[in-house]
Amino acid sequence: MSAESKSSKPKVGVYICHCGTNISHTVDVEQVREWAEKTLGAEGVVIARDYKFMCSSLGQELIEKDIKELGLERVVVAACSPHLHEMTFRGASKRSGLNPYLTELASIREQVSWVHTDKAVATEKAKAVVAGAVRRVIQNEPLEEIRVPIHPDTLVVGGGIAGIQAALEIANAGFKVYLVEREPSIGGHMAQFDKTFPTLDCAACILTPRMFEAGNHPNIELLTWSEVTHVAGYVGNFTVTIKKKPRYVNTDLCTGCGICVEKCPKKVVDDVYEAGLGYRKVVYTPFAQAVPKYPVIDAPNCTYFQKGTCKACEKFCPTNAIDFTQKEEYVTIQVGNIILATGYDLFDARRVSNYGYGRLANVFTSIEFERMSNAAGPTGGNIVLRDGKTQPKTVGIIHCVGSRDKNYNNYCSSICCMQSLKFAHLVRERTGATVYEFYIDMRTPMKAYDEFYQRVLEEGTLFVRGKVAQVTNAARNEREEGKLIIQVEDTLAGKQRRIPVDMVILSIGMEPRHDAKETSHLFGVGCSSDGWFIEKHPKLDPVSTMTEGVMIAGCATGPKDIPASVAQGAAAAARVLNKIMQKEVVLEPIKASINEAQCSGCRICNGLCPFNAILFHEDRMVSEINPALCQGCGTCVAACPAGAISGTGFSNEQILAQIDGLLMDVNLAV
Amino acid sequence: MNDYLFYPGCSMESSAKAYYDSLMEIAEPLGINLKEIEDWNCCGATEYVGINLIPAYSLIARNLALAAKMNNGTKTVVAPCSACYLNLAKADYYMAERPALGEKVNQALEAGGLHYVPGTLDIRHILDVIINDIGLDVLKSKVVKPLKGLRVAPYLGCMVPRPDYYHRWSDPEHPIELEEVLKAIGAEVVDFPRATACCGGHMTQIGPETAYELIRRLISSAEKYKADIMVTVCPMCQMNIDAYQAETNRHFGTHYHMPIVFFTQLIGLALGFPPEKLGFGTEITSTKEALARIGVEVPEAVEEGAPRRKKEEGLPMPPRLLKNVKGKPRNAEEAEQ
Amino acid sequence: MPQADTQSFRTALIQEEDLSLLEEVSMKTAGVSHLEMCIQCGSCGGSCPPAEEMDHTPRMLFAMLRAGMRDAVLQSNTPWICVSCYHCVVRCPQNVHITDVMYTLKSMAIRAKKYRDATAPEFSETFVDMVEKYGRSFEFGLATRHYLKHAPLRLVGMSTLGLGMLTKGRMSLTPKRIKGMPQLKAILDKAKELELTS
Amino acid sequence: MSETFEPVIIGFTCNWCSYRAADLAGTARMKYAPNVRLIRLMCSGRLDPTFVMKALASGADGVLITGCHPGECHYIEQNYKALRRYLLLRRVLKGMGIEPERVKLVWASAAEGMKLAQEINTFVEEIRALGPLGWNRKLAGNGHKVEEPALEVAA
Repeated sequence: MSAESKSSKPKVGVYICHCGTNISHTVDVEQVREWAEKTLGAEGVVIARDYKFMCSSLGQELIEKDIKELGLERVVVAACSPHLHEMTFRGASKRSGLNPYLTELASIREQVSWVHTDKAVATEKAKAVVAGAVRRVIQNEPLEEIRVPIHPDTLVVGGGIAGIQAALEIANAGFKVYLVEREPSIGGHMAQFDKTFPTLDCAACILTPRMFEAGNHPNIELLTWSEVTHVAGYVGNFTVTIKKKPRYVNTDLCTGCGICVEKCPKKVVDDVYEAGLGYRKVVYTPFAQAVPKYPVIDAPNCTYFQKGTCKACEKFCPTNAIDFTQKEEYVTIQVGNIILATGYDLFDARRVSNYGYGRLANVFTSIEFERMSNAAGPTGGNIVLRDGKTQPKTVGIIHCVGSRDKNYNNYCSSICCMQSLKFAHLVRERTGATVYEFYIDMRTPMKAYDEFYQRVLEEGTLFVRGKVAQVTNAARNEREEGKLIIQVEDTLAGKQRRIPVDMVILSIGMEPRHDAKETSHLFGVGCSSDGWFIEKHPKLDPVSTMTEGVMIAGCATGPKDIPASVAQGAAAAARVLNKIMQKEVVLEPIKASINEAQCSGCRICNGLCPFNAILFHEDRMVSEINPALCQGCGTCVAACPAGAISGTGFSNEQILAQIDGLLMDVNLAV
Repeated sequence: MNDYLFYPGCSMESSAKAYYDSLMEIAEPLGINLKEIEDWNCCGATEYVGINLIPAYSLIARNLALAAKMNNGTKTVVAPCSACYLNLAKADYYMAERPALGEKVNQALEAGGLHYVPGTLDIRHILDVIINDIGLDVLKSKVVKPLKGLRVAPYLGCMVPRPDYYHRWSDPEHPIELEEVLKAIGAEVVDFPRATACCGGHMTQIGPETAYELIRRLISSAEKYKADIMVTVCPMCQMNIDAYQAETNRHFGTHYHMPIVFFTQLIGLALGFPPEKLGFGTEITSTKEALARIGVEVPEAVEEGAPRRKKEEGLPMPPRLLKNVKGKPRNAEEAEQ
Repeated sequence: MPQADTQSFRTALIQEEDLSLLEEVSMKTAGVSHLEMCIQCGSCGGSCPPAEEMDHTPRMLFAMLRAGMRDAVLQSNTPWICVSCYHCVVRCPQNVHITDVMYTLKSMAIRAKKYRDATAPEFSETFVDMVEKYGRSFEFGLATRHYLKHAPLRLVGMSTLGLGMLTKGRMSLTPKRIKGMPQLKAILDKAKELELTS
Repeated sequence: MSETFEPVIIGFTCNWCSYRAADLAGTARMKYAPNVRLIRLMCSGRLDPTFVMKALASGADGVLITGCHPGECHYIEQNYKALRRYLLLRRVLKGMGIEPERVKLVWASAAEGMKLAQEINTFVEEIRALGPLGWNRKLAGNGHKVEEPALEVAA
C-alpha cells in the first residue's frame, strides 16, 4: 500500500441495510449508523446511511449519488452475504465512476442478525464487522476485471434424457457438443421404462426419436462406452481427457447387423439394462433401439478373453469388424462449458431385509417391474411371477422403499408415488389382479398427477395407508399358505392387517451415483453429504454450480421425474448458450503476482502451486506467476518468506487491516 | 486363549443350566477363557425398567462398574443370555447417548462406592465371540462328530440382533451368524422364516394367551419346515418354547412336538462331549427322537421344506446381500465366479 | 339446515389436552426417544407380534400422546402387551425408541395408578422385590407368589411344569443372595431419589 | 468483571466451503455464539501464520481456522498446506507460552452449516474455559503500541 493513501485517508461511505426487518429485527441499525459516522469518522468515514432495502434501485441510487456528490473513494455496504449482492453494489459503484473493487460488502445478515438473538450483542458484533470492512476497504486497490475468450464447444456428461436434451438444444443452436456416456448406448434409465406417467406414453416411442437425433446430429460428437478421466482449466477454457473403453468392434467397419450377437454362444445376466431380470449375450447392444448401433464385447465374460478360444463373433462378422486387439484410448478435447447430467443409481432393496428382496422369489423391485411390463423385456411384457409363467392374482405395491427412512435415505425420492400408481394401472389392465398400494403419504403434486391418482382409485386399486412392516412367507393359517404376506398397520383403520398376495413390487428410491463423490472432485462441483451435487442456488439457480462453466441437470442434483429432468437439460443448455454468445467471460481479478525485486529465488512457492502457474527463470533466479493459470488461492502469498508475492483482492494489508477493524472494540477497551 | 469377562445372568444358574453346563464344556477346546464378574447381580430383565428408570439402569450399571474394575487384561464382557446382553449393552449405550442418564446413574453408583464411564467396556454376546473371535475355521477344525442329518431351525429370538446399537450383527431381522455356526458343526439348517420372531417373552407369565399364540407360530413354522429341533441362544426363548409347549398344545388342541436346545449344546455334541455333560435330558419337551438322528445316515432328507427357487428356470434372482459380516466372507466363492 | 348433534360432536372432541405429556414421556425415557419425530407411518403397529391384543397400536398411542390425552394413554394396555421384541425399533424410519417409550409409559401408569389390569404391573413389582432382596432373580419365589395372587387356578396346572423344572434341576427352592447386598441397596436407594430431568 | 468471560475470536473462512457454510447457517437461521468474527479468504491455503499472530496480538482470545475437507479443496490440495501450517503454528505458540488450543482447525463443507455452528459453539466454550489471553494488554503494557508490532512483521 502506498504511503500517500494512508496519510490522506480516502473518503469512505457506509451503508447499512435493514433488509426489511431481516437485519433490523436483531441489529439496531440506527445505532450502528450513528456509531459508524462518529467513531469511524477518524478512519475516513464521511457519510453513513441506513436504508430499508439497500439492494433496491433506490438504495443503489443513494450510493451512486453520494459517490458523485461527496466524492466517495471507498464504499462499504453492511447487508447480506457477498455471494448474493457483491456484484449488485460493485455495479452501483461502477455506474458512478468508482472502481468496483473499491466496494466491500459486510455480511451482517447471514453472520449476525440471522444467527444471533440478543439485540445488544448482535449490534456490537455488527459494528465490529463494519469496522473490519471499513479498515479493509481503505486498503483495497482499484482492479480491472479479466476477460478471457470462451471456447464455443461444450461437453455434456451423461447420455440420459437430461443430457440428450441439453446436447440437442446446444447443437441445434449451431454449436458443437461432445456427449459422453459410459454405457454402450445413450438413453439412460428412461430407455428401460415401459410407460411414463401420467400420460402413459410409451417411453421408447418418445425417447427413441431424441436418441436418433442426438446420434445423427452434425454438431454432436457421441462418445459412448467412454468416461471423463481428467478436467483442467476454468470457465471458457477447459481441457478434458476422455477414456474410450475398447469396444472390440471397429465402428468404421461395423454395420450394426447383429449377426455377432446372434452367433455368440454365451449368455449372462444383464444387470444393467435388464436390471438383473433378463439375459444378454457377451457381445451385445443393450437394446434394439440403441444409439449408436454398434455392439460391445463384454471382455471379462468373453470366452475368448478367458480361454483364448471361441471367436464365433469374428468368424461370422460379414465386415471383419471384430477386433480383439483394441486397447483403451484417451482423447483430449477443448471445451468452454460443461454440463453434468450423470443421473442416479437405484436403492439396493436387499438392504431392507424385512421386505425379503433377494430372499423371497416373488418380491420384485420397481425397475424389475419396468422391464417385466416392457414388451421388449425378458417376459415380453407379461406380468408373471419369478417362475416366468404364473400370472399373479393379487399384487402389493410398497412405496418409499429406502426413502424417507433414517435407516436408509432421509429424502423423498419424489417419483415413487406416481411410479407406483402407474404400476397399479398396468397390473390391473394386463392381469385384472387385485392391487394394493401401501403408502405413507400420497405425493402427486405436478400437472395431471393427482388426476392420475383419481383414475387409479376409480379403477379399483385398494389403498392402505401404512408403511409396510414386513413381507414374509411364514404363514399363520390356511389363507396365507403359499403366499407372500404383507404385514402392515392400516393406520386409517388403526388395525394391523396381514394381506396375502402373490407378488410384491418395491418402489425403490433414487440414490446418488455410487461414484458421485469422485465425479464431484473431477469437475470441482460441490456434493452434499448424501452425494447429490449442490446447485449454485437451489431455487434461483438450480442448473449452475459454484464452479463457473460447469452446469448440472437432471437427477444428479436429486430425485426428479422426466419432465423436470428435460426442463433442466434445456435450462442448463440455455445457460451455456448464454455464455457462448457472450464470447468472452469476465473473471475476478484475484491473482497473485511476484515483485521480482524482492524475490530471492528460493523456489518455495514453485512446488506449492497446484496449477503449475509459477515458473522459475533460471537466468534471473526469480519466479514468475502466469496470470492465465493462476486461480487466486493465495497459498504462495502466504508462503513467500521474502514477502515478495502479493495477492490482489486479498492482500496482506487488506487482511491485517480487517483483523484490526474486527478487534477495534477490544482495543478501545484496553 | 482369548480372555473375557463373563456375565452369566440369573437363568444360567437355574432354568438355563444346560446352557451354562454346555458353554463351560466347549469354552476350553474353543479357546475361550471366561472369568466371571465377581458378585454380579440381576440385570432386571424387562421388568425393572418398566417400573423405575434410574434404579433399573443403576442395577445394570453396577455390573458394568464391577466388570470395569476387574482388569484381567480385557475389557470385553460376554453374556450368553439375550436379555442380559441387551440390558448391559443398552445401559452402556444410553449412558453415553443421554449424558443426563449417565450422570444420575453414576450418582447412584457412588452411593455404593462405584463408578462407570460409558464406553469403557465392549459388551458382546457369546455367539458373536464364537463366530468373530474364534472363527468358523477353528470351530470346524474341532468338530469330531458332525451333526449330519439333523435338521435344525436356527432360532435367534429378538434381543440379540435387535436393536443392535453397536452394529455387530449382519442383519437385525435375518442375520446369518447362528446359521453359519450350525452349518459349521455339520447340521442341516432349514430356511426358518421366524428365526428372529418373538417367543412371547414375559407374556407366558402375565398374558399367557398372547404367549401361546406366539409360541404356536414358532413351533408350527419349525414343524412345517421339517425341523427336527430348534436351536436357540436365549434362555427365555428356550424356556417358553420348551416348558410352555404342552400348555400351548392344550390351549389350541394341537399335538406339536418341537424340542429346543441351546446352540452350545449342539456344539458340545459335535465336539464329542457326552450328552449328559451338556445338559441334555433337562428339557421338558424331549429331544430323544431328534437326537437319535445324529450320526445316523438319514435316507432322502429332500423334502419340500424351504421353498427354494430352482435354477435355470424362470427369471433370475438377485444375489443375497451381506452387510457387516466379519470374518470369512460367506459367499467368497460366489463372488469370485 | 339441521343442527349438529352436540352430544356426538362433543365425544369426538378430545376433552383433555395436556400438551406437556409428549415432552414428559420423552424426558423420562432412557435414551434420546425421538418421539416428536413420529410421522405416523404405522411401521410399529404393523411390526408388533401381539398387536391384536392391544387396545391402541403404538402409532395410535403416539398420536394420543401428542394430543395430550394423558388419562387415555396411561390407561392403555399397549405398553403392557409389548413383548420387547424390538422389531418396531429397527424398522422405524424415524429412529423412535419405541420399546423404551413403552417402559416409560408403564412406569408412569404405575405411578399414576392408571393401569387397568394389575397382573402385569404386579408381576414386575414382584420380580423387582426379589431382585432388591437377593440381588438375583428367584424364579421359584416369583412364580409361586405371582400365581398365588393372579392365577391360583393356573398354579394347579403349572405345578406339573414346576415339578418338572425342580426335578430336572432347572429351578431352585432357595434363592441365591449376592454378597454385596448392602452396596446394591445403597445404590438402589440413592437411585430411587433421582429422576431424569434434562 | 464478575460476569462470565465472553471471548473474542477471529475466524478465517474459505470462500468456497466454510464461508458458504456460514451463509447456510444464516439462511437456515441456526443460532450460534456471537463471539466469532469471520474473515473471508479465497482458500485456507492463503492463511499466513502472521494473520493468526496478528489476531492474537490485537486482542483476540482465540483463532478458528476453517477450510474444505481433505480432498475437497477448490484449489485441489491447498487445504493440506493450511493443515501443515496449522500444526507448525501450534508448536510455535506453545514455544511462546500460549496455549496451542487457542488456535483450532475445523473442516466444514459448504453444506455443513450446522456443523460449522456447532464447531463455533464448542470452540467458544473451549476458549471460555481457557480464559482471556489479553496479549494486546501485555503488549500495550510493555510500551508498544497496540496495533503496530504485528503489522511490522508482515510488511
